[in-house]
This record gives sequence, C-alpha cells and structure tokens, in this order.
Amino acid sequence: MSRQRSQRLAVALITAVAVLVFVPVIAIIGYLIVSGIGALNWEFLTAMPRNGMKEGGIMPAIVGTLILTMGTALVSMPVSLLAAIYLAEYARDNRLTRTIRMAIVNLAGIPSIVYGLFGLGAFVLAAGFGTSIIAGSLTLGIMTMPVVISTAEEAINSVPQQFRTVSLSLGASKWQTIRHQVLPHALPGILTGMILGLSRAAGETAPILFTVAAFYVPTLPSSIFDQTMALPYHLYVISTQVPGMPLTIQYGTALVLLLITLTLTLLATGVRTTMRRRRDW
Amino acid sequence: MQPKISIQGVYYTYGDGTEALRNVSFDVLPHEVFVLFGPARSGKTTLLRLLNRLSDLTDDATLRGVITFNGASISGRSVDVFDLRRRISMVFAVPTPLPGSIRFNLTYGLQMAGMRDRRVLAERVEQSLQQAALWDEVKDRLDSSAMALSGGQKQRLCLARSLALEPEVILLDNPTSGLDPLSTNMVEEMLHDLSQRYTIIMVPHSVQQAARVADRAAFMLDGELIEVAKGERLFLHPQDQRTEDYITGRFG
Amino acid sequence: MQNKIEVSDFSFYYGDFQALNNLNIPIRARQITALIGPSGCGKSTFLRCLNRMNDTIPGARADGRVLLDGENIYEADVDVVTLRQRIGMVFQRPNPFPQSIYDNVAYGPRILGMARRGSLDQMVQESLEAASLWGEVRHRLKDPALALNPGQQQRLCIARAIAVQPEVILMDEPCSALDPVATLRVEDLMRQLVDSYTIVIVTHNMQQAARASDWTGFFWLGRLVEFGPTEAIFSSPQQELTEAYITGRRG
Amino acid sequence: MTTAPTTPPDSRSRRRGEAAIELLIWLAGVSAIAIVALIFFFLLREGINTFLDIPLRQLFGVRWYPIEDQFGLMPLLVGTFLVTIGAVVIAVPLGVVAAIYLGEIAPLWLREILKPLIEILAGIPSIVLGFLGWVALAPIIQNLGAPTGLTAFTGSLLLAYMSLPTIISISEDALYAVPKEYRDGSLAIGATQWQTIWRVVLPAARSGLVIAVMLGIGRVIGETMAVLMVTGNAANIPNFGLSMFFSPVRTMTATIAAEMGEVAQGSLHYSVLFGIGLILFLITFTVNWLATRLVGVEGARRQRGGRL
Repeated sequence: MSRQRSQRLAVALITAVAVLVFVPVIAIIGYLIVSGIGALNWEFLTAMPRNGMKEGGIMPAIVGTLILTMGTALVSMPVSLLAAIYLAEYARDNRLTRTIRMAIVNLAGIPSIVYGLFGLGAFVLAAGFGTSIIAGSLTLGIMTMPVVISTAEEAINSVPQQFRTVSLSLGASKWQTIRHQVLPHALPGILTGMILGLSRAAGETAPILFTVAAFYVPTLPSSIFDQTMALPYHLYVISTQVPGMPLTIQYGTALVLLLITLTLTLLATGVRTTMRRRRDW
Repeated sequence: MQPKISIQGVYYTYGDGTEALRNVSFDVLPHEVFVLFGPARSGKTTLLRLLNRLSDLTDDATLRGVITFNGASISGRSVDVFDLRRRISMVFAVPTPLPGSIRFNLTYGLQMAGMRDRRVLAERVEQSLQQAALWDEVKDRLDSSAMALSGGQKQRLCLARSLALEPEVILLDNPTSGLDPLSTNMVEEMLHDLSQRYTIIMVPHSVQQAARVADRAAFMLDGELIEVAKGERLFLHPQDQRTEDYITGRFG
Repeated sequence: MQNKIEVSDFSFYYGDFQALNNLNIPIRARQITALIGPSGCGKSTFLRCLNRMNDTIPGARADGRVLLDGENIYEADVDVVTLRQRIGMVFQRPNPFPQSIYDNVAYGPRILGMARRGSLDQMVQESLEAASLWGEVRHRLKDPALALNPGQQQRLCIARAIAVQPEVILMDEPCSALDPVATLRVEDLMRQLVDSYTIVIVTHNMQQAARASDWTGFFWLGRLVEFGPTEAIFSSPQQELTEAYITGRRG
Repeated sequence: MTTAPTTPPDSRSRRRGEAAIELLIWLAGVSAIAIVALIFFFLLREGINTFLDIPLRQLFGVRWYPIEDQFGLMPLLVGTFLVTIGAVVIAVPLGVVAAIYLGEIAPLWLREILKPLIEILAGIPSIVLGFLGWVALAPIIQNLGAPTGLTAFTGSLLLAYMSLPTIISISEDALYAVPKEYRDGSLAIGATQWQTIWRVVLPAARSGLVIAVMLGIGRVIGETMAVLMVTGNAANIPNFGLSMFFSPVRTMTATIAAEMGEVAQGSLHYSVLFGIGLILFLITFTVNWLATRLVGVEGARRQRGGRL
C-alpha cells in the first residue's frame, strides 16, 4: 500500500470513529428534547405533585436541587479557592505538598456512592444532622472540591509568572501580589471550574440518596435541617419505583434536570471564552 | 565614599548543587552606571536578582557571603524586604507592563505601599514619565491599556514604573534586548541623566553597549568575577586574558 | 550560475494579514543564501513557504510562484510529502524525536521505504558523518537523542534531514539556541555541506550571515528590501534601510 | 553564613491581616488530607465488622443473600468486572481515536463545535443516561435477541459513553502536550500525516494515554446510578462464556445504592455495605497510585483537572 493511500485510509477510519462518538451525543440530547418538551408547561414547573406524583408538577424537586446547589457552593467554593491558592502560590515541593496533591487526586477518583456513605456516616449520623439539606450540601460540597481546586489551581498557574515578579519587584507583598495581580487574572478560570463543579453536583444522585433526598414531601423545606426532594433522585424514583407512571412526566423530569446541568455547563464555557477574549495578555 | 551596595565573598548555590556564583566581591558607588557583562549563564542576572532579593522566589538555593545596602546587610531577618525592593527597583529584559492602564502601572507600587493621596500619585505619574522620556507620547492616554504600547514604549513605561517609587538603585537586566535600535538609543542616552539621581546597575545587551554606557564595569564568567575597572580602562586595556578574549572575540 | 529555487511575485497571508509582499528571490544552487532582518519581518515565514510547512497553519494562503528546478511547488497537483523530502528543514530549536540517536536518523529512510535493514546502518552512518557527529556518537547510537547536548542535538537534526537525501536544506535560525562553540561547529558544517546541497538560512545574527553565507537578503515588514552577494550587502548596501539595520544594531 | 529564606520573615510581623489570611490558606490546603483521612475513618468505623464478623472464605463466596445473612461478594465483583471490561473495550478505542481526530485531523471550525459537545456529554447527569438506557436502550438490546434488555452489556455501553469525556479530554491533552517541533520535524522529512501520528506523536504521548485509560476505568468502576438502572440487578454469577455480557448482573456500587435504604443501622448487612464502600475506596487508591507511579503526582493531578 502506498504511503498516500495508507494516509487516506487512516483518515477515513479515524473520521468514522469520530462520527460514532459524536453522533450519539447529539442523538441523546435531541431525543430527550423531543420526548420531554411536551411535558414542559407552567404547571409542571411550578405545581406540587398530585395523585401519587402521577399528575401535577415537580416544583419541590426543582427547588430542592437549586437549594442543594447553592449549599454546595457555600461549602465548597471558599475552601477550594483557598486550597488552590495554597497549592499554586505557597506550597513548596516537599512531602506535605505531595501528600496534599495525592489526597486531591484520590478525592477526585472516589466513587460518588462512597461519598454518599461518608455523608451518611459523618454528617447524618455522627454529627447528628439527620437526613437534611445541610448533610447533603456538605457531602456534595466535599465531592466537588477536587474539581474546583484543580481548575482553580490551573487558572492561577496560567497567570504569567512575570506579573508576580514585577509586582514583588515593585515592593508589593506576597498576599498583595496574589490579591491584585493573580486572582483578577485567574478569575475566569476559577469561575469556570466552580460552575462546572456545581453542574456536576446538581446532577448527582448517589451522594444524596442517604443524606438528604426525600421520596416525597408535600411541603417545601423550611430549614437546613429538613429533608428535601431533588430532581435526580426524583427521576430515579418515578422511573423505577412507581408503577404506572406516565412516560411524559418521566421524560419531562429528565429534560428539566438536563436543562439545569447543561445551562450551568454552557454558562461555564461561556464565562471562559468571553473573559479569555477580553484579556489582553 | 561609602559604597551604595557592597558584595563581599558571595557564593550562590542551587538545590541541585550548581554554583551560580562563586566568591564574588565588588562595590557599587553612588551615582554611577555600573555594568555587569559576560557570556550567557555567567551569573549576571542571578546576581542582579540577589540585590533586591527577588532571589527569594527561588526555592532551595543557598546564599553565602554578605551583601550590604547603605552599609546594612540585606539578608537579615529584620530586613523589610518589600521596602528594600522599593528602594532597589528592577527593570526586566522583556518589557512587562502589568495588565491594566498606564496609570495603574505607574501607581501600583506606591498604592501597595499604602500611598493613597491622589495628588501625590498624579505628581509621581507625570514626574516619572517625564524622566523616562515617555510623557509626551502618552500623556493623553494615561487610562488606556499599557499592553497597547509599542515595545520601546513598554520598556520606558517599566522604567518609569520603577522611577515612580523614587528608588535609590535601579537594576536594569538587559533592558534593550527586545528593542529596535532607535528605542535602544533612547534608553542608553537616558542612563547618564538618571545616574545623577540614582545608582544604576545594568546587565547590557552586548559588549558594545557595555562600553558605551559604563562608568565602571565588571566582567563575569561562569559565576566568577574576573575583573572590575573603570569602563574605559576595562574595555581598552583589559588586565585578564579571558576578558580580552571575550571583548575582542568573534562573539559580541 | 544556476538557480535551484526561483521565487517570483510571491505573497503570503495569514487570514487577512499579509505576511509576505510580492517577493522575487533567486536561490543559487550549491550556495548558502542568508536571510536577515528584524524579528517579525517575515523571514521565517518565507523559509517555511519554501517547503510548504505553512500548509499546516489554518487560514494561511499563498499567492505567486516558487519554482524548484523550474516547477512551481504551489501547483495543485504537487505532492507536498515528496516536496518536503526534497527540501529538508532544520529548526530554530533542536527537535530530535524522543527516541534513540539511531532511530532519529533512520526515521526518514524508514518511513520513505528507502532502505532495507542492511543498508540502513550504512545510511545512518553516512548521514552522521556528513553532519560531523559520527565520531561523538558512534558508540552510543542506542542512547536517547535527548541526552545529547543542544549543539549535538542540532547536528543530529541536520543528520536526520540529510538522511532522506534532500536537494535543499532550509535552516531556521539553527544556532539561536546554541552556545558560541556549538554555533561555530554548525557554521563549519554548513560550509562542508554546501558542496552537495543548496542551503537557505534565516538568522538574526548579522555576523553569522556575514561569516557563513554567499548571498544575503534583507527583509523588512514582509518585503525584500535588498538582495545580493553577501560581501556587497555588508560592505556597500544600496538601501538606506539595510545600512541602518546593519550598522544601527551594533550588537 | 546566611540562607535566603523563601517566606519573607517580615511579612507576618508587618501585616497581621495577611498572616491570618495565609494561615487560612494553609489550613484549606491541608484540609484535603484531613478529608481523605475522615472518609477512610468513617468507612472503616461503619464497615469494619464486615471483615471481623464474616470469615474471609464466606466473604468471597458466591452467594449474596442478605436475608439469610449470606454475604458472598463474588457475584458483585464479577458483575463489576464484566461491566467494566465491556465498557473499557468499547470506550478506549473510541476515546483515543476520537482524541486523535480532534487533535490532529478535524479542521479548526469543527473542533470548535465538537469540543463543547464533549463537555455537554460530560455534563449529562448519570441518572439521565441511566433513565434513557432504561426506557430506550434496553428495549433495543432485547430486540436484538437477548432474553432481557437489562444486561451487563447495556451497562457497559452507557458507561462507555459516560467515560468518553474523561478519556477523550485526557488523551487530547496528552497529544497536545507532544511538542509541535516533533510534528514539524517529521513532516519536514517528508512523512505523511498518518506516519507522523503513528510513529512520532502516539509514542511520545504514550504515558498520557495510559493515564487516560486508567482514569476512564476508575470512572467506570465508580459509576452507580446508570448501572443500577440498566444492568438488571441480579446478584448472581452468569455462566462463563461470551453470553455473560448479555446476562443481568449487579455491581458493587449498585448494591450499596439499592440496599442501603432498607437496612437497619448497625446490622451486619449495614456494615457489609460500608465494607463494599471501603473496597471501592481502596480500588480508587490503587488506580491512582499506579497512575502516579507512571506520571508522577503532578501529571496525575493535571490529568485529573481535565476530568469534569
């Protein structure tokens, strides 16, 4: 086979595989939209479920997911940002730093169901929060930390070293340099990581199974020590645990959940590209 | 006359054992243009960064010997390193404005030092730009991005940024390396005037540049100081064979 | 004297930006042609147009003709892969593959199907000899190429280019990452190679152009300001711009 | 003799506020270690009885009947293994080749469209994919001739697509990290694009690709909800043969999710579920340790950063 022919053949095969990867993604999204769009109306989004959840809306699940997402943000963001600053700006190449990095790599790899177990053991039982929003937020918050730390650290590292050197050479202190020269420029990347982490938290089921999620509660939560419904768990319940559930409600719920997480994902990439375009270094 | 900066028996060793500087000693006098020259990797830039302790950024390196500034050691625990860096300011090889406006660049160091007085800040902006011969070119666009300036303007802005701190010593690390001949000339001509007010230590772009600007010069090779002398004497009558080889060699 | 490459009315664009403006340059066979000019003047871009390496840049477009032995390399039916075999290239930073010294030199002959196993050793040796590296590496051909010092790496890259028996060698600031001693060795090597190859070198080092080349072209903002025998360019430039550049840069 | 201190000693005395902030920063950094330790501690505390009360022979037995206090993990291990192998066989070639397509072949405009598509795939919650597998994919599989649509293979297929973003983005990073100089060097000699990819780029990116595969596996082993919904939840060992992949199975993660809601806290069953969690935790540790061996902790962390 001539070199030119093997080149053409290889490109054709690689392209074929790429089609196999990307077309299903479009198909999945399209299929969900087509099947679920019919269920979406004002009542579906704003009403309580009725008649054993077979009628009415999914409002408490949507609200629950939004509350949990905010709770996750409150738990995860400050600590993650500070940890990223530590790793990027303060950590020296020593045993402690290597241990921290190893710990973060491991946190990122721990299965989400194991986070659920941890949340159950630590927050629900040992801390005595019971099945509650605070226990769920803590669990989800800890679970998102490695993603946020990694992206934030990367963003901080991508700020050119010379800005730090210049700032220090002008007599600024280390924290002043971080505060005025590093963080502003790393902000797009940090935000991107945070939103992506939240998008992941919003769609997770396993960590909330035993820590916060309620099968059905007829009222909205009134304190952080209440249980709440949440979209991912609700979708699981209505598709596998409730016989005779109308398909449109199932598709509608799946679509709403998808729209929430995808909005966050797209928001994250949007932040990244616009702010990247705006910077002039 | 008390030397402005005195370097006595300085050794500087990296964590992996490489010796960047070996037994370097010399004095820099007030209000002179002192030039450190030599081939690449001879330790010039390393030495420069020791003087305002930007070398602190390098992990695991060890300094031995004494460096004094106005007679006092700069290495002790009691030294305010941020104040030191304002008094011994540095301009880098690559023009590196901070992202932000021209004004922001010029006032940054002062603001970090706690200077809030707008009138003083404005005064310093104009003064330093005048001294760096940049005022006429940028006075109407102080609030536009510093990144939009040309290479030569950027470097003069960096110089002005140092001057705004009213330092005592200015370290110039090959400041003309990225500049066109015209901008290079401007910077070189500025040096003599600046030395009336400041002490200048410079790593030059070439031997020719060293010869043009130096009051006194030091030749460095492989981390060692080979020879220090008045500029004219060093470049016309080098005492050491290695200095002569370098100055007259094929590689300028 | 014969022109190996004849560039006529050649322009080059990155998207909307015109990087090269209507160039006309003769490149003489078995001579060294040096291209000088300030950074960003287009000399490297031009060099990469000669073997169409710029094809790999999205949005790039060429206009005009580059004749190699009388045939336009920008014709639609030209096989770029074969063209690049005929016109070798050495880059600014030494770029040996992360493989052994031997495999680096053998890479070209292998992918081009030029050598059976027995003769491959021979080709590797000859190429390394031609790049005056054989003596230093003959006992360590299986060592990783990245273990060599930068000067040796650059000569290895020259050997790698020679191994596919090109007619022209393009050198893009080949000494900018090297120390003075290694630079001298590469320059000596060029003088040897020019007996068998046509060499085009881009350099920002004016002494190097003056020392090593037969012809010099001075680029400024994508245009060729002046072209002529090296001696003439450096002793009596015709254009004010050339003179200003050659003398003004003093360093 | 003096040594140059890295932390300017005067910053603390000079600015108390800064010292406080820097202390917080240090605490946040160290918290990562504390969290891993805490997770391990709680898993161990709740799950230790598994290993104390059940003889090892029985624990690795083939019968999982919690009602009869039979806690043989073998069916769950086999189920996890089958689903994982299937997913890896599908996902690795697809992922690596798709990365090659993105990094080396696709025109720029197409790349700009496809790369967000990968982020979108990564952003689809696993419960949504599980739901689609349950209502749409399983019937298709059943129509192909399997006795049921809920099989190990169904799970593998879903998990393969779930792990694709991880594999593609890490592989792409690995390919991207290969210096352009190598490609230039190869092309300049007259190599074709495919020769350049096959002989220079892929070998140079090897370690990164291995990481991509390993972390893809990690993602597959740890996934819960999708497999819970589509693998049929049968805690027994299918007969050996290719048909294994088309039998219902149950994974370790799915077992925890399905049964934790029904057990009495403090019972042996409860402990065993935590014990399974502990095993998953240790598997994670091993995968990461191996990955770190290969590329160092820096590399592993960077690669993880690509994981969404």
